[in-house]
Amino acid sequence: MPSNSKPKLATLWLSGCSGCHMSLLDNDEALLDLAKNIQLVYGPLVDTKAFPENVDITLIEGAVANYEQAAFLKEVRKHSKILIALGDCAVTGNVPALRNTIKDSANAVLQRAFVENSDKQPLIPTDVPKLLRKVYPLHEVVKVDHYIPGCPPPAGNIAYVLTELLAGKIPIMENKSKYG
Amino acid sequence: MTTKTVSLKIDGHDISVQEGTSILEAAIENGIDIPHLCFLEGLTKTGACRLCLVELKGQAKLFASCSTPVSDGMEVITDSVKLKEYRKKTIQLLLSERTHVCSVCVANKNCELQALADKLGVDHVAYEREWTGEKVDSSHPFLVIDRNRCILCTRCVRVCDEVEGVHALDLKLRGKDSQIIVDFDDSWANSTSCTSCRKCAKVCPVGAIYVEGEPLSQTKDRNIANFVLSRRKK
Amino acid sequence: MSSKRLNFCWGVKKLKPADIIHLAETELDAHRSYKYRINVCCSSGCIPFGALKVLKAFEEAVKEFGVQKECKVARTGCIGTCSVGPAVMVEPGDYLYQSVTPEKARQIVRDHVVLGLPVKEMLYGNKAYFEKQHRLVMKNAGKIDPYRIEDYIAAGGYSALVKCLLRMSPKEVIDEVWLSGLRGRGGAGFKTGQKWTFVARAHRSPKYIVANLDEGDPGVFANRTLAEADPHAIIEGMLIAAYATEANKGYIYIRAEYPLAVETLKKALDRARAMNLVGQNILETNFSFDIELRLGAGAFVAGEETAILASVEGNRANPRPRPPYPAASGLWKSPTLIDNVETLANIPQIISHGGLWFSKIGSPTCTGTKCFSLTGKVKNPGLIEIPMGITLREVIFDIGGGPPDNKKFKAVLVGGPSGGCLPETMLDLPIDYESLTKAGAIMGSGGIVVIDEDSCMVDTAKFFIDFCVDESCGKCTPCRVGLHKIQETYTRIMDGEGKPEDLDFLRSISSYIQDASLCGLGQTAPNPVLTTLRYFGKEYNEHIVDKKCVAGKCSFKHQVKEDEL
Amino acid sequence: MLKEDNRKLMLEKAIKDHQYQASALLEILHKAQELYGYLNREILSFVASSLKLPPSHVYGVAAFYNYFRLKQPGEHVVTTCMGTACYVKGAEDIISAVEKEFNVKRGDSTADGKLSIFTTRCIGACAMAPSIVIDDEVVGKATKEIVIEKIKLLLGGKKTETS
Repeated sequence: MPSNSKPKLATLWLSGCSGCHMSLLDNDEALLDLAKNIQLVYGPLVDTKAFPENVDITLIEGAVANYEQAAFLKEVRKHSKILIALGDCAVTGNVPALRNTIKDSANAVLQRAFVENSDKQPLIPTDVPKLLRKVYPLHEVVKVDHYIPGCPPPAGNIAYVLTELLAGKIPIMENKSKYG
Repeated sequence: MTTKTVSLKIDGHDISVQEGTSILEAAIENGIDIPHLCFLEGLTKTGACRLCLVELKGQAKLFASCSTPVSDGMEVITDSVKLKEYRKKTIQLLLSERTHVCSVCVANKNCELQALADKLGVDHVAYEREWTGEKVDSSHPFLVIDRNRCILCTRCVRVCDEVEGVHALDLKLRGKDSQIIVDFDDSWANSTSCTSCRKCAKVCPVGAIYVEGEPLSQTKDRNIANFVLSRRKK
Repeated sequence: MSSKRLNFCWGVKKLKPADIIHLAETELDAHRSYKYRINVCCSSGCIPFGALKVLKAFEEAVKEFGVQKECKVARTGCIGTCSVGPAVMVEPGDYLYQSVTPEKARQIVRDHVVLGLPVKEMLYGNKAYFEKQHRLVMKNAGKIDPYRIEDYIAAGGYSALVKCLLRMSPKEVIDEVWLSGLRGRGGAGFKTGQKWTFVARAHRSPKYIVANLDEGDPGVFANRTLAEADPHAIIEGMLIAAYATEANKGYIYIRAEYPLAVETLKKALDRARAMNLVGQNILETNFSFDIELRLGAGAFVAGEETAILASVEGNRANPRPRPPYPAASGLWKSPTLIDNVETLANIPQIISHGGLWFSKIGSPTCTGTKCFSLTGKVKNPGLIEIPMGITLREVIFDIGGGPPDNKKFKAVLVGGPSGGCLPETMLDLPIDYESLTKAGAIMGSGGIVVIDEDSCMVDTAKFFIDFCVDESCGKCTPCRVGLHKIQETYTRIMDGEGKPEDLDFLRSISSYIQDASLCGLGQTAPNPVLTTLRYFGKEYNEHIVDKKCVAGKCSFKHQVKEDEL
Repeated sequence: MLKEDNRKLMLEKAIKDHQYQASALLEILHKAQELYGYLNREILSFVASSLKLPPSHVYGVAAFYNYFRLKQPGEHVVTTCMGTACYVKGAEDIISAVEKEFNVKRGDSTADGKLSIFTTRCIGACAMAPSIVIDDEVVGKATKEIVIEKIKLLLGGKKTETS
């Protein structure tokens, strides 16, 4: 199959630890089969600057924690046919969203990170993207088509979902999904 | 006392059990799985979580299988499309109600709520989550209660009252504000009635009550109530 | 005074059945000696408007004009016209005076009693208000002094009990109740005869009776009015129920928010006990039954039949799953009969006049009458009693007079917070259990609240959901968490953040809550959501799409989330 | 420990009248609240040991029912009926106005402890909606002007006329 007619896959890394991407890579030799059937057009694993148009499948790791991410996610949604929340941060908010349990968390976390815990020059930097009042899972910001929970999601589940989708089928998560 | 045997059908399987058995117990006895959370063998059946709802042929209403006794000729359906959808909704509501973050929870991989979510394919929670910030009470020498993880199944309240016989735990307030309390809503260390028997931690289906420093796989004991009660002198 | 003499006579000796009949005659003779009787309504509705001062003014005026011998001034319960209180009824002729003040009281005594000229300009002019009503349960309300058991006995009270004790077997009593077709007035409409049969068949002792007076529905005060006006009807009904089901002990569970009703019942019980009508060997027969009051403490869910049991036992009012039904395992796991007080108050008349007589009142499937508190935007709010089967339109427009100030009728809420909101097009619906349920409402414990064009239906539905969220006991997941999710969705819609898919969400979670909840509270709580969506869907769309509220109730202040995302 | 005084004697008597029945817990709590105005830890503890009930049960019951107050209310108490009839007739506007005027939230007391504002679910005076209870007086067909005026009079130390 010529590479330009193969389905386009993008991956995205928002507020998360990159563990989900690691898990994707944990598919080892299965990746080679996957690579035969897709073209990877965007993400931390490739060197593309702008999010391309007409992406078939976008895997997104991480929760939405700042304005920049929210705006970017909305753009990505526009250009993605299928959008998948990858891992607990994207699905539930997970660890990044733990700040939601405290009052005025956007300021509180900056205060803790840059002022309270700083030995020298306690100062909140101005070039940190503005934090949202709350951290959101993806589906509270945009429409999400499929979910692969897990912290990290098992490599096999990622492969399963992608294989099914590439075969034009709908993945079924019963007895498969894996929180935590 | 001789007990009568009752014959019924669960999902098409003919089974017979002793009279007085609940539908859920009959199903468990016969290897049929009906999801449940608040039910625990040996404790009073409260019918609170609504996961074990089943359909009875000829009846429009749904019944909590944990508390509905079997009767002759009963035909039970445990896995209709509607029931599956309702169970998923119930799990999602429980997950959305408080701060449930599996990855940092002491009960990760030892949690009945997590296991059910995985099993039923609850791959996300459609409802906006509440991020409760209740203070964790770790004042007791080794028992900890984190109310942010509590699903109000009241297994702890029941085991404390019915098995340990102390009733150190109960609920305060009501509705979504309900909380497990110790004595007069005291910190656990100040409880005068708690015997530190740790049965509450043994039966907690999630990570709300646990023993500090002990892996939950070791603490949890689903059989404790049944074990104690069946050996208690009548 | 004659009553003092009677108290003296009957206070010392234990009453026997024949004494009741004798007492009724003596008391009636005393009544006949008066040419006029002035009934001053001193119920919770009229007292805040000065009814007690009016009562005093009447007593003084009667003395001042020297007509004590021919005119009796009585303190009574609710006359029914609560919006024009204090209400005063002068007999004979049932002259109803409205908004009476102490000054007016003096004038009424002078003109009406002394000169024989009713004071026309103070009379309640609205004949239609009473025309379509049928006073059966409330027949004594406003006519007898609830503090005087003798008044009740003179009006035929306790004769049904005597009839049971002397001439009927428990089975015959139940047969009569079956024949009457009476159905539970607490809302669900279960056949009373059937319920009694279940309890009677349970061969275990002790057996209990719980009279449910936990009228928690906001906007409903029918049971309170009954207890304040005619407490002995409830007590007699309970006694007959106990006789029929062979119960040993009864509890009247009443809201603490009703101090006057509590007081009235307490006094009534004391008198009945003193007169050998409650307690051991009632009227010197083998029948014993004691009644205790139990005070609620502000929990709507306690009206649910298993929750009320938990509350009577001194616990949190958490419902429990059924089966087992209370008839088999109720209070302290003993067979227990739970009836609404209005149901019980029907019983003495069914026994006196026969089940057949009763079955001819109302509609064939729904016999008898029902008390409703008619409130909200109507010209004549108050306590009404109507035969089953008349239409909502007759109640709202003929009895209630429709909305005041030429406002347009918009909806009627039937059945309390978990009832339904019905539009103009449904007004020709007959009032009976089945018709209301089919339309998405319920009979509930008897509330009809009229809403005019000034109200927003989205806001109204939210009000009820707020109520149910506050009152949910929190035991089962669908009600505790599900209702909260509905509440959040409403808040978003009213803040202008509604999305078209919210409507589907509301529908699907509502049917889940209805099907999956443990008790009646959760099972009916989504009714206002579903009925407003069904009949007033247009308003929801206006809120979500156009961000517009025709009634101008909703603020549409965007929340932070909308701004940041 | 609960102070030895008349109130305690009366509470003890009520408990005795109910023959120390556990099922009379609500009645006893009603009596205690009537005597003390609210239910604090000492009172609950006394009730628990008198009726031989577990502390958590007594606290759980007291905290379940809205009628019982676990915090000391203000000197004057204004309770707005939030029943359906009152709501339809504008009870919400009245309580919001009171909250604003006296800088106090519903369910709470003013900083000086003079005034508490509560809402209740239907006092059954629906035909006179909206109804507000100011201390022991029911104000029917209330408006925010009348209610605020009456509260001001109360706080000013003057007594309002009661009916």
